[in-house]
Amino acid sequence: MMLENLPLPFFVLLSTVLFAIGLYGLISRRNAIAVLMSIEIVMNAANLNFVAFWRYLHPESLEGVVFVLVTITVAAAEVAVGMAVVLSIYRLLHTVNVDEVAQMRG
Amino acid sequence: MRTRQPATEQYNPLAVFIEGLSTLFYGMLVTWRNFWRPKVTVRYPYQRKPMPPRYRGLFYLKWNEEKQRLNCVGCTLCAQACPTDVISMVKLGKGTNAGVSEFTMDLGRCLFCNLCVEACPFDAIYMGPAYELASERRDAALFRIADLAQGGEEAVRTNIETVQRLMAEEEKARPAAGGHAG
Amino acid sequence: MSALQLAILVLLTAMTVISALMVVSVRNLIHAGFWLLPFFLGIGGFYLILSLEFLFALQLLLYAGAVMVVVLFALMLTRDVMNPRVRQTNRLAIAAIAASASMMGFLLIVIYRQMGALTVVPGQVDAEAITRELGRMLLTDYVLPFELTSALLLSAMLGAIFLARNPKVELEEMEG
Amino acid sequence: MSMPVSPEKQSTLSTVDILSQGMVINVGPQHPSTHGVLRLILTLDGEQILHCEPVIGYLHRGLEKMMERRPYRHNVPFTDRLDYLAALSNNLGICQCIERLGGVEVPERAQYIRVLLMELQRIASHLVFLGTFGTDLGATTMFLYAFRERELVLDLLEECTGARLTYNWIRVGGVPDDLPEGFGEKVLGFVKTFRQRLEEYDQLLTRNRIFRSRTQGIGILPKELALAYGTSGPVIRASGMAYDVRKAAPYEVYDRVEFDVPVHEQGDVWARYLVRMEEMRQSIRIIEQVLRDIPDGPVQTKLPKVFKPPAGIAYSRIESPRGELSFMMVSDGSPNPLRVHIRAPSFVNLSVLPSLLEGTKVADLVAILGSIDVVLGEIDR
Amino acid sequence: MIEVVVQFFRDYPLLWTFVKAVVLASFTLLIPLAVIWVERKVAGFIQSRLGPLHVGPQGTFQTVADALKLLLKEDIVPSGADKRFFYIAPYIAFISTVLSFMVLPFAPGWVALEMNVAVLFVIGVSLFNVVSILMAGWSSNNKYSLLGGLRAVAQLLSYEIPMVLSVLAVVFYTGSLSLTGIVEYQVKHGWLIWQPPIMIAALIYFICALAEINRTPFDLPEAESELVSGFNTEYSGMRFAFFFASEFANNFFITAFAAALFFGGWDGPILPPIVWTFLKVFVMIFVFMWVRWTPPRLRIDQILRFAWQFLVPVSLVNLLFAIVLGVR
Amino acid sequence: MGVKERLEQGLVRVPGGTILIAKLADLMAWARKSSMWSLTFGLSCCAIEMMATAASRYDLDRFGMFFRATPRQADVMIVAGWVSVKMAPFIKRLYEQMPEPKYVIAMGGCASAGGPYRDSITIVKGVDQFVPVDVYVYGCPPRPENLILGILKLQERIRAEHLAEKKGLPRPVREPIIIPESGASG
Amino acid sequence: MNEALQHLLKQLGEAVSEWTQVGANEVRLTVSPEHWREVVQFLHDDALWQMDYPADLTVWDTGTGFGVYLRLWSSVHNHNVIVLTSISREQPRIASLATLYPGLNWHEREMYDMYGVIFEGHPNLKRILLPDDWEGFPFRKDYVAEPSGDPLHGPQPVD
Repeated sequence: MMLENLPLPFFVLLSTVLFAIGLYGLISRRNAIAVLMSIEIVMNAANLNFVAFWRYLHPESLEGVVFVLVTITVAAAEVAVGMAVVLSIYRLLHTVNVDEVAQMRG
Repeated sequence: MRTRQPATEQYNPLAVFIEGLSTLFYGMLVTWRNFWRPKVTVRYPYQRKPMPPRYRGLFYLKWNEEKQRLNCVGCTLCAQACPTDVISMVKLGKGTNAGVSEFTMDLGRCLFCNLCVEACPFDAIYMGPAYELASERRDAALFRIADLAQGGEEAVRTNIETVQRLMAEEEKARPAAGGHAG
Repeated sequence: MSALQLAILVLLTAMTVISALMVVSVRNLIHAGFWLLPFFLGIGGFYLILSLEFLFALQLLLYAGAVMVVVLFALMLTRDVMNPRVRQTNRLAIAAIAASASMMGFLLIVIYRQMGALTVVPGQVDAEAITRELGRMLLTDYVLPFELTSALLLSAMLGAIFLARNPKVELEEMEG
Repeated sequence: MSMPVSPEKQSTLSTVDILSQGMVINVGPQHPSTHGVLRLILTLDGEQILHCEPVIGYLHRGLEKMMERRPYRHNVPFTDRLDYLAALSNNLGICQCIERLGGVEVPERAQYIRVLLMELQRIASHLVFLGTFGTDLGATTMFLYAFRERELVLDLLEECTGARLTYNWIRVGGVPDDLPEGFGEKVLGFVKTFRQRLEEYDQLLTRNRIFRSRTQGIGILPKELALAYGTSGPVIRASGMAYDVRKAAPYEVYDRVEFDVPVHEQGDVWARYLVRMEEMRQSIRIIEQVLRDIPDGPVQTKLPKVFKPPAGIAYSRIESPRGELSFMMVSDGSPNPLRVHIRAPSFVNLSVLPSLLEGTKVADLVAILGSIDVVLGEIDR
Repeated sequence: MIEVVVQFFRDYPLLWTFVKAVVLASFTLLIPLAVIWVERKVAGFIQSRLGPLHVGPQGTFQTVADALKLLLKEDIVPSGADKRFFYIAPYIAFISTVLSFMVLPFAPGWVALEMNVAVLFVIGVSLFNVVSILMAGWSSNNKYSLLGGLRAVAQLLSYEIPMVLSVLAVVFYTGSLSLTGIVEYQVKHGWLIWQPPIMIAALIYFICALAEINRTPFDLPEAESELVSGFNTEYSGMRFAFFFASEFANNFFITAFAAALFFGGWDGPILPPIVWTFLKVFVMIFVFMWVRWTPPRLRIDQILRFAWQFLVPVSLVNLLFAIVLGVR
Repeated sequence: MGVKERLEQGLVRVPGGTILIAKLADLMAWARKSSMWSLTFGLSCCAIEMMATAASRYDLDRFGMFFRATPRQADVMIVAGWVSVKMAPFIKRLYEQMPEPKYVIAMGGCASAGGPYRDSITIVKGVDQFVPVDVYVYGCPPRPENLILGILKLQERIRAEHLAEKKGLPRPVREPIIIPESGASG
Repeated sequence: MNEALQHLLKQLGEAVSEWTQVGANEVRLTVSPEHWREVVQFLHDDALWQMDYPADLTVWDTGTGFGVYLRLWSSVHNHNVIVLTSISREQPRIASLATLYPGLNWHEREMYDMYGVIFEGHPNLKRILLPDDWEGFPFRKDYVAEPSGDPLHGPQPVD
């Protein structure tokens, strides 16, 4: 509805910023769950980019959206497995700190 | 004493589900029936349940219309019978015609046990149907003779007058016999 | 673009970026988890702007609903190891800033150089038709990825159940 | 499940992990399902209860000591406030004890009246159990139905005794007054209604699958343990031990009426529930027999004004709705007892709770506690 | 005058939607008053008593008084609570309810936001409720609240799945994700409830709806006898009122949703469509209450086991049937 | 109470606002007295009568009263039964956890004045020693009607408080507690 | 009953100082406190008695000492036994039966709470009914409570 005056670079820039934020969190966070949250940000940035490119460049075929659909599903699966891993690590080692987990690897 | 889960291992979820649903409907029949039944609620401030004659509410001192006095003679038998020392009184006069000038009861510790009534040989006190005892004041628990006597203030006054008159008559009759009460 | 539209756009952008920043920087991880909600909503809002109602609903359902709740659940179950007073970043924090800044710079250069290709006018789409078309495509052209995703989801679910399984902890202890 | 704690306490209490081992939580003393002011300190491993420590005494008033300061007969009204759901049973308990101490005979008609009142009281008490047990498990309607029928019993008792809850209608040497006019017919009328209502309860609750899955196999009390702990009443009978004082040591005219002692073998919450439901039916049977057989005659033995029993020790035991209620009195020949001891059935039944709860889930706590049916007034005395 | 207003809103459709949203929000605030009153009356009648009676004729103003009083109560924030989240949690719950009402068609054209993926939207938005419960439970800094919150979330998520699956059966029948579309389909082809797979779907939906709005036998999150008051233990005054209101508005919504999905929405003879909608909703609400006041509640593990071991497989199989029978 | 103050501050500036405030205050008092949720909290015998009052025969819901398990959502605390020293701190704490405006009904002789336990060293002789009591419901135990009467008295009291406030009078102080002289301790 | 009683007297004659038979199946034994545990153990284990049900345990203050009262019941033989003993005021100690009959655990705690009688060998002898910080043993005849003046703590005034 308001796309007429909204250029594509806006979306690209936005997703770049979000991607960078996500990347920062990915590297700097210690808690495994926080790392997973950062990954979600990165994935959402990518999704946004996909959809924007699809909308501006190839609105006639829906490949971009299909890809996003697949990504979202994968993200859901990833979170499910990720949380299961985190919880079992927590039960085992009583920590969810990625650094400590790496050190404890025996 | 481990909790045994009710046969989780070999239970058939479908059968349980159907059983659960059917027993639920079965129970819902009961609630349905009760939905249409007449309600048992007594709408209290507007509607009252009649009290049975034996109901033991707030007690009162009986007024004897014939003798124009309260039946109480101030013998303190009821106060002795009370397990929680609810009653105190001041005796008025002496002898057979004695009365009571002050009679106090502390509702705050009354057990409504009826022992005082049973102890009274003169049928002077009685536990009546009054049960509305709520108050905003704590000292509302303290009932004086005027609150307890049948007929209130008026009755107490008449009672004292009657007793004093009787005392006076007795006094008049006594000197002839040469004795004195006491 | 009307003023109202501009305002909505600015608000949406601000909400998304700020909440993303909060997610990665807030000390209290539960707060970070709750900050995911406006972030996902913001992304969903952009989908709506891009006339993808379906994706918006999906975003709500899967991200704002499922993913976020699972994350929060995990956070609350492990909350005794995350003290909000403790720094939640590791030694790499500065390196991380550098890395993400350089990554962003790199991307910005790429975008800047491709600016010409990016200045395009969006085509018209029929919002209602998209959902229908999407469904058709998923069951015809893209049936293989679709099925693969479902297989992935199933295996993820089984894997998650297997991983989370603990001889002592049964399903009923999901609630604590 | 702590009671809501005060702000200053909260900050230290919270953020204890729920999953971690040995978490200690508090249930009560103000908690909707502790049936009064009972406090349970639970040590948990996840959802499993490792250890439970009941804390009692929140209603303690030193009644036994207070009784030592009063003449024998003045103590009867206080027993109303012991097990306030079955005040008449307590009245009977202490009166029997005093009668044994002083060698007082009770007229036959008074004995019949006592049995009649006792069984009405049992029904009223079990109805409270049924109602509160229903609420504990979430069946709120059951609570209101049970209380609705309980009001009918209370109406009867009120007409006979003049009070709703604290009757004080059993005296040393009999009962203070005869039954009121037409009482028998009213009781029979009630019995007729109540039979139908019992069917309704079965339909609403007993047969309900959810109810059964919440109660069956939960909180199993083996027979040996029930004996060793000295539990009594429905608790021990649900564990397969047919111990009922009315049969084991018949008092009043219980040896002249016919009734069965319901016994269940499983020892779980469900069995305790069933035993109580069955007991209500048996009480109806007793009531009908009593009304059929009741003889005419006086209802009270005359006693001296100052009652001084000879020195000695006497005890009485009766079957209150909660189990074996026993009074023990030591007399030194003075008008006041030297010592009154009340063996409250709930006190003993509650002491088995820690071993019942060990290893169960927190969610079953309310069901188990509700099925023991304790009254804190007599536990704390 | 009216034309000017109409024209104004035609020029600014977003503003028009906003107005509708405000109207809906007030509706969401007011409808619980009616629902709670009905609930208390029905509960009273089922339990042989009269329910609210003395505040207004037949106690009709009872809930108004309750709401007013709650607004005037002191607003306690427990010390140690996470203030910000504690503050906003009830509003999130409330907003989620308002948002679901946005796409609900009350009558032809009476819908605040025509959305072609309304069904998905509703389900997505209802998950906000879950977030708010987690937020409330966590931020209260009370063990009861947290336990209640986690339990509530476990329960809501578990029952969301069979619920979505049973709703999807309807979607496959009608080929539409829009609620208006679904109702229009039923106006044309007859109510869906008469289709066998949908019948089962409706039953599953009914059970899940009971769990979603925390009704007995699934009222564990608020089980008084176990967790004092569940996730809202620490809430008082206005914030509690919002939780309360959104819970009962949800009750209304979930039945209205069912009416649209299975019972033809506004479809019905003689009476105007809006009346039909409300009629169906209130009949269903009555049934919900009737069920609520009958059985005891389940234990949390039984609830979750029932969802995962029974409802999910059954609704999956049922969905397959619906696809086979329904997709043309 | 924040809403009320803010409303009042806003309204005085409006012409005719004072009348509006008066009407508003009426409404508030009405709401407060018509919807008293009480705390599920029973101690002893009186608790059973309290339950009976809530049950079908007397039905407290008629007055808009129902029981809330958490003190945060309760307006009135009915102390039903005797209070021992071991229990008193908990009652005080529960009272403190209730939000303003809050009311206390002492049900039964024990909660009001110590009841029959006059010579018990563990029984507190009346809860008004540590929480302010608005209505005393005497009786042992009070009949459900009696409790309902107490509730009606409390409603009157709430109205009276508000009327005093409206006329600019100070809120009626809770009447001084006069501990009755013991009946016949001698 | 008679046979069992004879058996008991034969085995533990010196411990039982006095005995009376009341009715068909009730007997009262008075034992010395040193033999308390021994007698009860015998009653519990012996095949002729099998007193497996701990019905009641209490203590009373005789003014000079404490009397202890134990009532047992046998679910097998339907015997009732009352065992009595008395202990001195200065040394209120007696063997605990809580390990033999877990049901007596709380009774013994209560008696400790009220009379200060120490049950030796009790697993958890602490106050049960009174607050933990209560001073003195209120059921003793010589106990005088000093009102603390605080409704939330300590003894309350009486009138």
